[in-house]
Amino acid sequence: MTRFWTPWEGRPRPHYSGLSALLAGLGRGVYRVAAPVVRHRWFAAPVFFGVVVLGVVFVWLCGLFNEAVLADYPVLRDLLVVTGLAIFVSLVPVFCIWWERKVAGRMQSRCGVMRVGGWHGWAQSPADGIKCLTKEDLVPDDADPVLFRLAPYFALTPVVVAFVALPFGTYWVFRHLEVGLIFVLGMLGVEVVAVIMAGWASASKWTVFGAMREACQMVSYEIPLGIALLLPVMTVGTLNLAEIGNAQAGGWHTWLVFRSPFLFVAALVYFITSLASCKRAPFDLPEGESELVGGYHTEYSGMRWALFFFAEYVAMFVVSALAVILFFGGWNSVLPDRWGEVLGDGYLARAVRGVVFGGPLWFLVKSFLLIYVQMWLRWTLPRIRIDQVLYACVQVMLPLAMVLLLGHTLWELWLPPELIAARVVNVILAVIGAGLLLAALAVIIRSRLNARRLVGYLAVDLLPGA
Amino acid sequence: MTFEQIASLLRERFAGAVEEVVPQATRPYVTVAAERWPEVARFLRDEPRLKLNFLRCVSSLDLLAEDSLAAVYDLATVPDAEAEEVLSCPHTFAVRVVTDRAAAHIPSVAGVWPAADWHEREAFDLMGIVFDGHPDLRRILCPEDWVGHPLRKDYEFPVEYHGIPGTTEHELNSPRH
Amino acid sequence: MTKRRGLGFGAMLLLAGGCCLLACAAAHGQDAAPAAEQAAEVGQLYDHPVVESLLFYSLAAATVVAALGVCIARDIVRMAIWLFVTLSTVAMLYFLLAAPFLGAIQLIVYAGGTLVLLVFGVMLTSRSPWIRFEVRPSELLAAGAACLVLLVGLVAALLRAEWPEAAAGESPRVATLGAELLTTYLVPFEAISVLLLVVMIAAAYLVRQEPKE
Amino acid sequence: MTEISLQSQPDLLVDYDRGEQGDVDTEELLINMGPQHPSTHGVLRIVLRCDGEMVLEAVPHIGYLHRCAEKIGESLQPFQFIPYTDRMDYVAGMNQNQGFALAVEKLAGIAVPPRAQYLRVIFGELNRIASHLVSFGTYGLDMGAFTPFLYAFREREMVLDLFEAACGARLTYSYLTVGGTTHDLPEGWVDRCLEFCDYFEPKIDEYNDLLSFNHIFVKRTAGVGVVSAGDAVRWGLSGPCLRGSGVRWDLRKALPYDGYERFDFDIPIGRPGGSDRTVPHGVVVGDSWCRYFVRMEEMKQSLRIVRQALRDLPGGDHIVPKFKKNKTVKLPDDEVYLEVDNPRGQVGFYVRGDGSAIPARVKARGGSFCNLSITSHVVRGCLIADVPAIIGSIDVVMGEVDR
Repeated sequence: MTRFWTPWEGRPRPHYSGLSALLAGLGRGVYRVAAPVVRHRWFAAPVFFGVVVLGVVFVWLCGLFNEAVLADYPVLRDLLVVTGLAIFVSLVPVFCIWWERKVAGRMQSRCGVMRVGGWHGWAQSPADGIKCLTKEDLVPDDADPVLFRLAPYFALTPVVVAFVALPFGTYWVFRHLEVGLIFVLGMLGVEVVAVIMAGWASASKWTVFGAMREACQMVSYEIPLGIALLLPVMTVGTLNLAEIGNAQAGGWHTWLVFRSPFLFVAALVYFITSLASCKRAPFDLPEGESELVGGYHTEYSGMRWALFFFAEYVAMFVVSALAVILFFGGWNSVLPDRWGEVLGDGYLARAVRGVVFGGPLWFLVKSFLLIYVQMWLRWTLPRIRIDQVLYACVQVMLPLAMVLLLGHTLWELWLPPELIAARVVNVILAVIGAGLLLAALAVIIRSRLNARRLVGYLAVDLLPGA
Repeated sequence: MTFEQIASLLRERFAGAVEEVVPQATRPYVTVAAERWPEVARFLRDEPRLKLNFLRCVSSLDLLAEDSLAAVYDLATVPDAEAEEVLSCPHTFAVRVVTDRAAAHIPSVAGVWPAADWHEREAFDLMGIVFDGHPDLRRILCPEDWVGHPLRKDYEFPVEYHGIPGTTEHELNSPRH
Repeated sequence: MTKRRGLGFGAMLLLAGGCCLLACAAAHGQDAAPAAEQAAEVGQLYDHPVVESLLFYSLAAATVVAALGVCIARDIVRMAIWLFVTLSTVAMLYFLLAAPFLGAIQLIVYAGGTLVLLVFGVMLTSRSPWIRFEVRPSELLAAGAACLVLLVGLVAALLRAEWPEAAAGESPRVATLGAELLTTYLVPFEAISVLLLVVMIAAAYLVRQEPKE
Repeated sequence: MTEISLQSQPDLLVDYDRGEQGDVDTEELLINMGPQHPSTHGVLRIVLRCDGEMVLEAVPHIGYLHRCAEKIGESLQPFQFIPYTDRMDYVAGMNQNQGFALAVEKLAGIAVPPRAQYLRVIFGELNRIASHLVSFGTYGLDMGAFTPFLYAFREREMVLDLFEAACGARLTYSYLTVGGTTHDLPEGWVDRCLEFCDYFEPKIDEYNDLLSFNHIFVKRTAGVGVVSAGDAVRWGLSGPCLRGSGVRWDLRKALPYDGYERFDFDIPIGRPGGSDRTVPHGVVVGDSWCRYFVRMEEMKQSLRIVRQALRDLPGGDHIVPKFKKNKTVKLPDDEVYLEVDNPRGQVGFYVRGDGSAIPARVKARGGSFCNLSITSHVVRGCLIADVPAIIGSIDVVMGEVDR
């Protein structure tokens, strides 16, 4: 790795005293020891895979520990799970930010992040985090001091708290909330208040526009979102997300998305309105940077802005996790759970079943696949106008959602699952779903195989001595 | 229509207005009296045989020798809906309007060609020709409270503007090339 | 304005703590779902009377303070945020009273929906986007008197009421709630839905503008 | 600064009477889409008086990039003034040089050798492609699509490298000077240029699929900022803005200069929606989409011209031999006004000589200067999100507006 910053020998060394001198010395020491190791070419890859292996082992150990010990120490279990969730929730935005920049690079025929920290710039997000921490976060003079400082926390906290009800596995859930789905929706609604507060408190006209747009958008997408979520709830009959996940344990064809054509379309309606709810892709009007300079977070800088940025990515994960649980079979894998019982209940068997027949790993893979689609949309589609958002959500999505709801209720009443016709439709939809997936895979492989190398350089080679 | 035909048409239509016809110049032009210029302009645009509906440019000119300022209007015919048939050969035409240097007043043609709106504001801003009847005669390029009109030959550079020095002291005492 | 350091961080802790309280209260409220049998014992720590009363009084106090904040705040949006805090603490109280469905609905409908509409309306119609309400002393006096009268009436009613023994039985599951709604209380349910329909149509009619020529 | 003076053009500015509309009398905001704004393509400031999202009145303020190049023109010889013409429209420098060089040659009566004319046509058209690529990329950015910008600049780099190989500069070339071009082509340049043309031809269709026919892009631009043919002519619009309104007027065809009559190419103009396969429904002649799509098709025509010019590029010297050593030229006591079709509009140079080698008056008419004057008329009544759409479609470069 070439050195990009050659230290200037004679530069004035900052003078530290007391504790900060100690810390500075410690920091310099760690840097001197770690720098060559971190920059070594073969450092990042083993670390990356080592972390993944360690993660899997840790998850496995937690499973054992949970059965053996935690059953009778609920408070200890809660504490452990909360710390686990906190770590996971802080890792998701860090990974997603790095991943989005790589995906954007790939789609714009460039490399994306390559330099910071060695292999493919894996340390870019932590570096950005530290930069945001040390950057000065200004408060505009005539901004509302209390609300301006409070807004980022109002944005991040509810989205993090929504993880309480998200089931990562059969018993991988913090609380079996009987009203899990509505609780998560309520939390997503609170985030809107934070955006309005931020826009209003920054005392600049652009941010007020951003806040007004967010309010318009929220009013329009909330109802179709709610109705689209009613369909799976009605099919399974409960609001408890864990039960909805268990109901789809019978393998690929039992996923709710293939249960009836109405649910198939409801998944799409939900996905589009969820884009609007976390202000992504064509619906990113509240922070439309080309018109509103920066939208609601124009006046924010430093860590406050980073909190808004984190909240957006965590909201992306929560929204796609909800879609995965309700429509795409949550933590269940493609293979039905019954085949897993063959392996029995031994520790190793449970581990294998946890990986092959449905566990947290499947839940994460599916969620990140949906996040990839959101990123894909962001880097291809332009932004739509506010009246088009209202038209799309209220005059197109709302009637469509209502028709789906009515259709699905009639479907459930007249075509219960045991009827042949329902089963046939189910299989047809499953085949369509499989076809779509395979087609996508084929396109990816084909483009990988004959990715034409960019046309080599043209004229400059021509100069004498080039 | 060639330049001579248009010039003769103008002369017999506006006897007194056309002061001078200069066909031998690289780009021939006609000089029109300032007070009758909007009338001639409207005729040039509406005459079915001419249909000069496209104002290409308004160039302001400082004729220090004759102690006068001039505005040169370059016109052309562009075949939009009304002027489709005229275009046997796309013709252009130029008119110069001369005015006294001290009290430079030329009636504005922003009503005839809205394109003239910004051009005349620029001529007013840089050369100081006041266009009477212009909807919104303000400076367009220089700041609103700028003193003097830069493009005049006898324009002396300001020493400073709101505390910003006009020239560096190196330039003040070093010989100008 | 004195620079209040660390206010934001303190607010975050308060908010996070509030939400965790909300979640634990939610767990406390509902009984063991059949799927996860070991959830039952989880509740026993929070059933402890001291913890329960501590939760209740803190939430009640928070609601009162927030409600006061709504009246006293001068800036429109601060008033809205105090309203938001009031509504969410009321939602927490519902969770505490073993009514998770009502708590969640309160969060979505009031804290998320109505509040946004209120702030949205304020943003568009206020004379200047940062309007300040000046409370005149005479208004304060009148309001104080009215509150006093109400308080006396309330306290009197509270003292004379006899509280039924806390029903320790099965808290209503959402499914039973749904069934109940469409069987025993069908008539009021349909009446209210018709009323809402009428209101919506009237609102749409009032707001419509003749299409400009 | 004085208070913002809202101009009161009696006939241009219809004031919206708030009362009789009968809606809630909401608060009007006065917003500065100020000199520093991500989508005003340079230092353009537009003061918007808007009610909620709807813009009631827009007043553009220009002059932030004014360097008074015309005053400098009165103290420099023509060949010394060429670098200043580069800085006017810094995205299409070659076309500006060509304009000024032609004006001075017509005034002084200089005949340019045929090879120089061919070189000017080739470099003019290549610069048109580079300039349209910039406008395509930044227009995607204004609409919120980030990706087209990077594709556009990947192709533009190749054009800039061709220029660098020929004249050593990548932005301000001063390559086409009075009497011809400063350098001749390095050997092997012609096949490199042909290779670029073959590579670039399919890319334009790729961009059309990526952005032009993207449903959201069409919804954001079709029917937005409509300029009728009559208005376009009355306000002095030129170039893609004029042709986008359906007026078939291109100086390269109407008043050919530098041998453009030798090449056969056609002039794309704005077509109404649904008229043929390539125009989506909902598109109105003269709207932002038409202006944008005229530029995409002009890139194809420029490729055709470059190929024809490269095919029959004659030998001989690239500049009038006299100018190789001594570049001063005597300007007669006469005046000339000559316009060239720049990617953004017609760039005109009025040069008045007074017998000496230094011109008495040099006036530059920028294409964007007139195109921008129509914004206050067009932007009224649209949404704030449409303002960047309209400015982006007019494709303004402030160097040319302020000079």
